[in-house]
Amino acid sequence: MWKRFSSNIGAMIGVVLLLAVILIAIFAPLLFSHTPWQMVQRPFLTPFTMDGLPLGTDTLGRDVASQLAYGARVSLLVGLVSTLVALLIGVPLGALAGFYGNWVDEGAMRFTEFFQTIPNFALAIVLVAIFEPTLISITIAIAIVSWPPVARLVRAEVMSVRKREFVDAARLAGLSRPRILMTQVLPNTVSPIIVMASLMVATAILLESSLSFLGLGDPNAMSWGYMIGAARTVIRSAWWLSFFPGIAIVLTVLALNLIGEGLNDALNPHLSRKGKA
Amino acid sequence: QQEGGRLDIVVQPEPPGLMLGLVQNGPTQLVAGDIYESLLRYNSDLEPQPSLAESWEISDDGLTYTFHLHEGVKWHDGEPFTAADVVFSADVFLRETHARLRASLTYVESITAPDDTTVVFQLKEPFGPFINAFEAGTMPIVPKHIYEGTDYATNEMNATPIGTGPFKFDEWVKGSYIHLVKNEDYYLDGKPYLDEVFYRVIPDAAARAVAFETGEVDVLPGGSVENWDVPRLTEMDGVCSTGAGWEFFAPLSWMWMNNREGPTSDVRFRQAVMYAMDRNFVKDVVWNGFGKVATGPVASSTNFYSDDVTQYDYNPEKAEELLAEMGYDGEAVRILPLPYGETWQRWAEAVRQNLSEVGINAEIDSTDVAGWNEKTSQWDYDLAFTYLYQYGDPALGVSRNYVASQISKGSPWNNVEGYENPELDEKWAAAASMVTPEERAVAYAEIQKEIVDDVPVAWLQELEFPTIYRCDVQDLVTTAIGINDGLRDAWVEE
Amino acid sequence: MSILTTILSRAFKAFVTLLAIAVLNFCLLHAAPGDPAVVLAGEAGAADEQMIEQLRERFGLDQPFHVQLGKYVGSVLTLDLGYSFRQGAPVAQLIAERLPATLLLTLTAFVISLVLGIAFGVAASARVGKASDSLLTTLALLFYATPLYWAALMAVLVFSVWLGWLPGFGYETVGAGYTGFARAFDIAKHLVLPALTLGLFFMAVYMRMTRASMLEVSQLDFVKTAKAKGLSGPAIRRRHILRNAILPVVTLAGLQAGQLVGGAVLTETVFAWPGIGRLMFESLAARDYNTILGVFLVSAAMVILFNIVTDIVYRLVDPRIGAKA
Amino acid sequence: MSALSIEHLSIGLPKGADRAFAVEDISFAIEKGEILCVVGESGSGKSMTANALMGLLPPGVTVKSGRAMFEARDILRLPEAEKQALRGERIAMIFQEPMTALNPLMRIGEQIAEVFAAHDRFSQQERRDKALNLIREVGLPDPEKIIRAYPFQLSGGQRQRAMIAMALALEPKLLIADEPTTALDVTTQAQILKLILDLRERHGMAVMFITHDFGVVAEIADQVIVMREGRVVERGSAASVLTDPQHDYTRRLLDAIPTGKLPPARAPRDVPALEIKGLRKVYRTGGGFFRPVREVRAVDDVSLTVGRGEVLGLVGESGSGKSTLGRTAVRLVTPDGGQVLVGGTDLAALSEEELRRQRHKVQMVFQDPYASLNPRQRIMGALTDGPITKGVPKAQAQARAKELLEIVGLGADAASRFPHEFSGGQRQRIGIARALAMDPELIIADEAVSALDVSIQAQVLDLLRDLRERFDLSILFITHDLRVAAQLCDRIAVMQKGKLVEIGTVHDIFLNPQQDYTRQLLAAVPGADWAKAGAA
Ligand SMILES: Nc1ncnc2c1ncn2[C@@H]1O[C@H](COP(=O)(O)OP(=O)(O)OP(=O)(O)O)[C@@H](O)[C@H]1O
Ligand SMILES: Nc1ncnc2c1ncn2[C@@H]1O[C@H](COP(=O)(O)OP(=O)(O)OP(=O)(O)O)[C@@H](O)[C@H]1O
Ligand SMILES: [Mg+2]
Ligand SMILES: [Mg+2]
Ligand code: NI
Repeated sequence: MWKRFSSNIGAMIGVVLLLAVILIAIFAPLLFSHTPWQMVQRPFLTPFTMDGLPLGTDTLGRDVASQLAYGARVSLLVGLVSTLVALLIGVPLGALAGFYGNWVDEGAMRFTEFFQTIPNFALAIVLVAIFEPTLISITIAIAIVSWPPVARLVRAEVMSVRKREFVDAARLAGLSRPRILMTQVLPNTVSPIIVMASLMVATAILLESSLSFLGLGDPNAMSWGYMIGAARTVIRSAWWLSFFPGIAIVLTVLALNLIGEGLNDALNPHLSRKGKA
Repeated sequence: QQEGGRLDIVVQPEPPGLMLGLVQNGPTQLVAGDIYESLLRYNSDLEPQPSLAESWEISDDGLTYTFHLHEGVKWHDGEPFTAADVVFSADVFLRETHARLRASLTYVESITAPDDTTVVFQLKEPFGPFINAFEAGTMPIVPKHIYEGTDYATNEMNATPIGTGPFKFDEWVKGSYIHLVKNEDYYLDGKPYLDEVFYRVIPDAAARAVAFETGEVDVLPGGSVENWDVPRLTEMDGVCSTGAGWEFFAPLSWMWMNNREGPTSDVRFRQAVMYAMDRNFVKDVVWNGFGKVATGPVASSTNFYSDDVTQYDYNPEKAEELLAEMGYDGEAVRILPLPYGETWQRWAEAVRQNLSEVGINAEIDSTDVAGWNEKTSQWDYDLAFTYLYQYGDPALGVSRNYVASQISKGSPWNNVEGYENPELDEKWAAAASMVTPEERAVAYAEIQKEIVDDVPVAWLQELEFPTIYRCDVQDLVTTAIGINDGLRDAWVEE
Repeated sequence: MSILTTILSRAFKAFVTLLAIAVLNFCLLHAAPGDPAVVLAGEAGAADEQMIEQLRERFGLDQPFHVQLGKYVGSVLTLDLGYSFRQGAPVAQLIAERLPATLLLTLTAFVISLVLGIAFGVAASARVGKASDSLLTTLALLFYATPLYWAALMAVLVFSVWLGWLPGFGYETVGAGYTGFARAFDIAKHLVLPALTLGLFFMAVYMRMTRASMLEVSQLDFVKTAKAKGLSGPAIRRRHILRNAILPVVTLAGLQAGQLVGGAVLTETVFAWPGIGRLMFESLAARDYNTILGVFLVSAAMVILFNIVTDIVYRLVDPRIGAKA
Repeated sequence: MSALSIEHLSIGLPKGADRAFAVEDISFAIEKGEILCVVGESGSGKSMTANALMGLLPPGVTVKSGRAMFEARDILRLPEAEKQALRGERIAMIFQEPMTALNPLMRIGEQIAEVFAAHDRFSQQERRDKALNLIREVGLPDPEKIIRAYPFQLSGGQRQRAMIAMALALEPKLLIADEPTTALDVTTQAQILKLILDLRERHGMAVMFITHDFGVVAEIADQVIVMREGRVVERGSAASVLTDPQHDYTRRLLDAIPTGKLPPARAPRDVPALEIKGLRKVYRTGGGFFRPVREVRAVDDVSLTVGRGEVLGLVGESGSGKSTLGRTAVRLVTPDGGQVLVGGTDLAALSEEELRRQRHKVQMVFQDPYASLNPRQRIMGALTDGPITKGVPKAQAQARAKELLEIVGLGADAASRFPHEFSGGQRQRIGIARALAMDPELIIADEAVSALDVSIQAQVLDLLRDLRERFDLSILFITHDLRVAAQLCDRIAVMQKGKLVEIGTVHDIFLNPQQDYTRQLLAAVPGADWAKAGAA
């Protein structure tokens, strides 16, 4: 599987890009002697004009490069954690609905549908506004609006796996239903979930940046969305302030998408997967 | 001078309503200032000028104010305007709806209309600043024939406001624009000059700048673009700007510091905050050089300002000393920024950085407008940004923030920091009811000297909001209230 | 079951869902810190307790929570969205004023994204493995990865400020007094940038999906049958592959179309588009509960409506549904 | 001149395939009006040869050398446009899978008329009329209705006829049929074969007929070629190949065919292992928004008994309810009425928990060896999960699993491998081992051999016979292949449309069938006469 994955050029570009972003995020404190909030030079310093400040300074004279590196931390963290939380909500719910069917399914799906019916960006805005923007509330809000598709996907997968004969075989072997779900059914649904998760991280990063752009970011955490939001009013006089974080988002999301597609191909040699729920 | 023409002016945010008697926030007044009028206007030295009142007298004891109204004034629906409308507005309508005016009206004994063109305000005791209360935002005159006996808040006519002003309401396309047209029956001959005015709703600051650049709008009232954009716009050909028109309001910004609890209850901590902040940096960088670093509670452009006070220059060492002296233990303090856009956000970030550099553990609490109102009025903050209008007189716009009688939960427009100083309270009260300006000046100078040492709040900056407009627009700002006072005199050069 | 009873039963379910949404939203909003009375008072520049009490009473906020909730649900049941005290107008009217602009924007974006997405998806799948396929898919991926608001800012900068080709914000030229065709043209010009920025993102989604679906369907046995008949490549793609491949795209599109209504907040903000997304955002800041609730309910209704429409479309396209399993 | 002659054809496979060439240096010819049957084991390159002729090789697979002369042209090397013109008009093909070979969203009539459109023939109206005629010609009922029907509204046999109608539309000179009947039940299969023979008579086309079923060959072939691993190992007239095979492989294939020779009857045992009384099961499907509820009486009042140590065969056409009956016996399906007694206990009376504990008594070998093994679980897990749940200590369960793997002929080291590392036949044996691991009293074997190659089929049957002797097992053996049933079973039950129509000893059923339906089934077995002759 790794072989198939690594032979996919796009996916490898994605991996390299993502690794770069992750490394920068991890080593940000080592790479920069100052925090992203420190006012180190005169404001609006153009990129590539001063040593030590390769990407220039922002409206308050803070180092854009350092902001970018610290911003990576927040974006990745929010992306990963919210995806994890969404999986923690969506997978069990979808699995139970798909496996037990009947009223469990009906109930779970009504519940899911209900969340899907509220436009999700609007819901995220309301949630963040209500709980006040902190990294935690933003992450949770993103998770809350992103779990329904997971639940639907897992449900669909579980329903199809549940009908496979090896599940009947396990029942004949006398395994209990929860055990069948855990050991026989769920392991067979992981590949689409992994693929979906990689794409969700990308979407979450975009969502966080959109919230930040609207002023609903955590004011104590530097993020790319914050940078663009803060820079939009000076977009005319200081293009680099919104350009670099914009590119950073594009590349990271691109990387995650490439990886997702690579995984999709690698985990699905027969490309026979249907209906992404 | 020239007849005709059209102006497009940015209004931000979109006003909740245009009935000035019910809502008096900035955007509403900007638009409704063309529709409604009051008895007086004020020039840039804050001297009263005629408006609906042609002339007026104040008795020597300072207790009787008599106004003579213009003849032949008509409401926009054609009904005649009379003294009865004034009495209804001031005594009935606004008493119920207008909290700020209500405070001034406590000094008033009676309001009467001896005839159709005369109104008399009889005061219980002298109140120096009373003459400053006849501005359109403070005392808008509303039509009695429409509102008398109705539920003001839900009166259907609120959607199509009727005033006496130079422009009539025509159309409001929500989210887009408000259209006003010339009042052909205006009582001043030849005025107004403009045919129509469009107030444009553009929610994004960058888009507003673009709108001005591309010629879509002609006037950017103060605060509608971020300060960073101002130099760029004013450098364009044919673009003018002015800082005038804010004398009456003289907005002054500060941070409330919670005097009740936490480190901010210690005066040394509050002084340390003052020393830790590089306020000149903020003025130069965040405000792009606009405005002036504040020295105390009174703005330098208003009448009773005194600079004979302790100066808190940027001095981190001193701040650290003070903190060491009080034994600051690193307890976290929350900064509540004013949710009014990027400038304020950056400002809070700069302050947080300044504070953390002297060892104060500060973090920013983020909220929207509703949350800000809630937190400040519930006293749930450590440091909170705010700015307030001074309304031309310390007794109207300053004292309310420092006297103990104004400590009350539920409103962000009073003594929110919880400062209590009975001695000063008395001095504030005495200064308000002195009759001559000279006496008052002395009293206020003393108050300022004392309060600045106590640092109940961290005074930041006298704000300046330049109005940006195309140079062919003439007489845009003619009073101390600026374009909020209406476009009665404005005209466009061909 | 006949189509009519189907629609009726769907409508009933939808109504129940909407009611549940109304209750949830109501609880959610009231959990938010901030009080509309204080906000309104705050905006007035001065306030005292008397005023705030008055306001609270007027808004009905002085009553216990469950009474407020009960009243709200009651009024929703009678299809009454309530009154916005802040804006001094019935919520239904406020929404009705804004909804057309949002629908215009989102439907245009929707059509653009669907048409372009499917066209490019088909084109890419026909050239699978070739350079032009890689180019198209990479481009789509880029659109997909670009933050919407950033793209919007850049678009305004380039097309409106630098090139001056298109208006950068607003719904129409204010006060130009255009009527009829001239007005339509004027609105169309204003529509281009926001619709494109909103549409391109979704175009990328549809394109990827169409391409994948086309490729998948082209592996199916009946395609081989079609080839064996002697049909040409384009004819096979058009008559056989596309028709089958489009179904999942339709489903997704139905889901998205509804989401667009509430999801255009960013676009509406950047382009000063007077739609309900912005109405919601601004009302949220003012805790204008009734208005937010109204917007939520209306956009949820849109989502449900679009879902029903998709279902019906799906059934029309695919004869298998609607007959036996 | 031959209708088609293939000379030294080699087809290359892409890297990583099981071998370098799908077919290597094969040559053969088909005369006008002749039916050539191509037989051979799975994967021997039959389909690739057919696809190459149509110019429809999958990507990566290419013609390496050789030529295929058709109407004096080498059709392997024509430009794509000319190939396209040939397809459907001069050469037509019928595919194996009738269920999926039609466009699900297009009406049958349209799909047939499309052949004319593809070659620009006739006007709109004429196309429709011709399509109608074709539908009539292939014997589809109610042509006016069928022409407007969608594929899903047709049965498998009907779809296959529609496919044939399409193939015949332009009266091609050559018809290639790639296992056109494998997926169909015996009765339908017989009809289709007859149709092809008829059409050959009437249109005089040459037919290349691919199959792996020697019964079919005996029924229709003029000429036969036998393929193995990409090579032609034997060729000749049908009669000579079937009666006097030259090549070893051909002989092995023929030997492995179940002969229908009846084993000696065993004395019936009267201790019942499984009793089924008045069993009923109705499936209700649909009932969604637009669809009416559809009811299928899958099992309708069936009673039968399987004695201890007995093998009872259950036969019947596809959809007659055999699997449902079997699944009810193990209670994977809950019946709507009637009783199922296993060793005297009524499973229906048990609670879910008790049922779980009683499960091991009856085990099932599933129809589809691919689907019945969890692809992500090692064989050891599959074999020990059940016993461990039952309470057998882990070590003991593992030891037993290894032993069983030896018994079914796989070797103990198979335990550590994953299912996809086995061939179909091997997986089927794993399924049997899994059933045995539970020490059952009764095994339901659902089409346990029908997915297998004849030679592997023979092995599995031997194994079952052996196991039954060793463990005194009772087996309910479900199949649609009467010849297989004859080899293994003591008694045979015949089902039709959910009802039990006949039950009796093998001898009674085969030599003296009482019911019309049973006689029909027997008659429809392809090559029945030939097989009997062979047995004699
Ligand atoms: N698309 C493909 N790519 C690579 N190898 C393939 C492909 N399709 C088939 N093969 C290989 O080509 C060989 C011949 O396959 P073919 O389909 O012709 O067999 P067959 O004789 O038709 O078998 P069956 O009776 O199972 O249909 C096999 O080894 C198979 O693994
Ligand atoms: N889960 C189900 N839901 C609805 N109908 C079903 C279900 N399972 C089987 N059926 C229907 O019940 C009938 C009997 O099916 P069953 O699988 O028992 O047939 P069978 O005799 O085993 O056929 P085959 O030889 O094709 O395996 C068929 O018409 C089938 O379509
Ligand atoms: Mg084949
Ligand atoms: Mg079956
Ligand atoms: Ni595989």
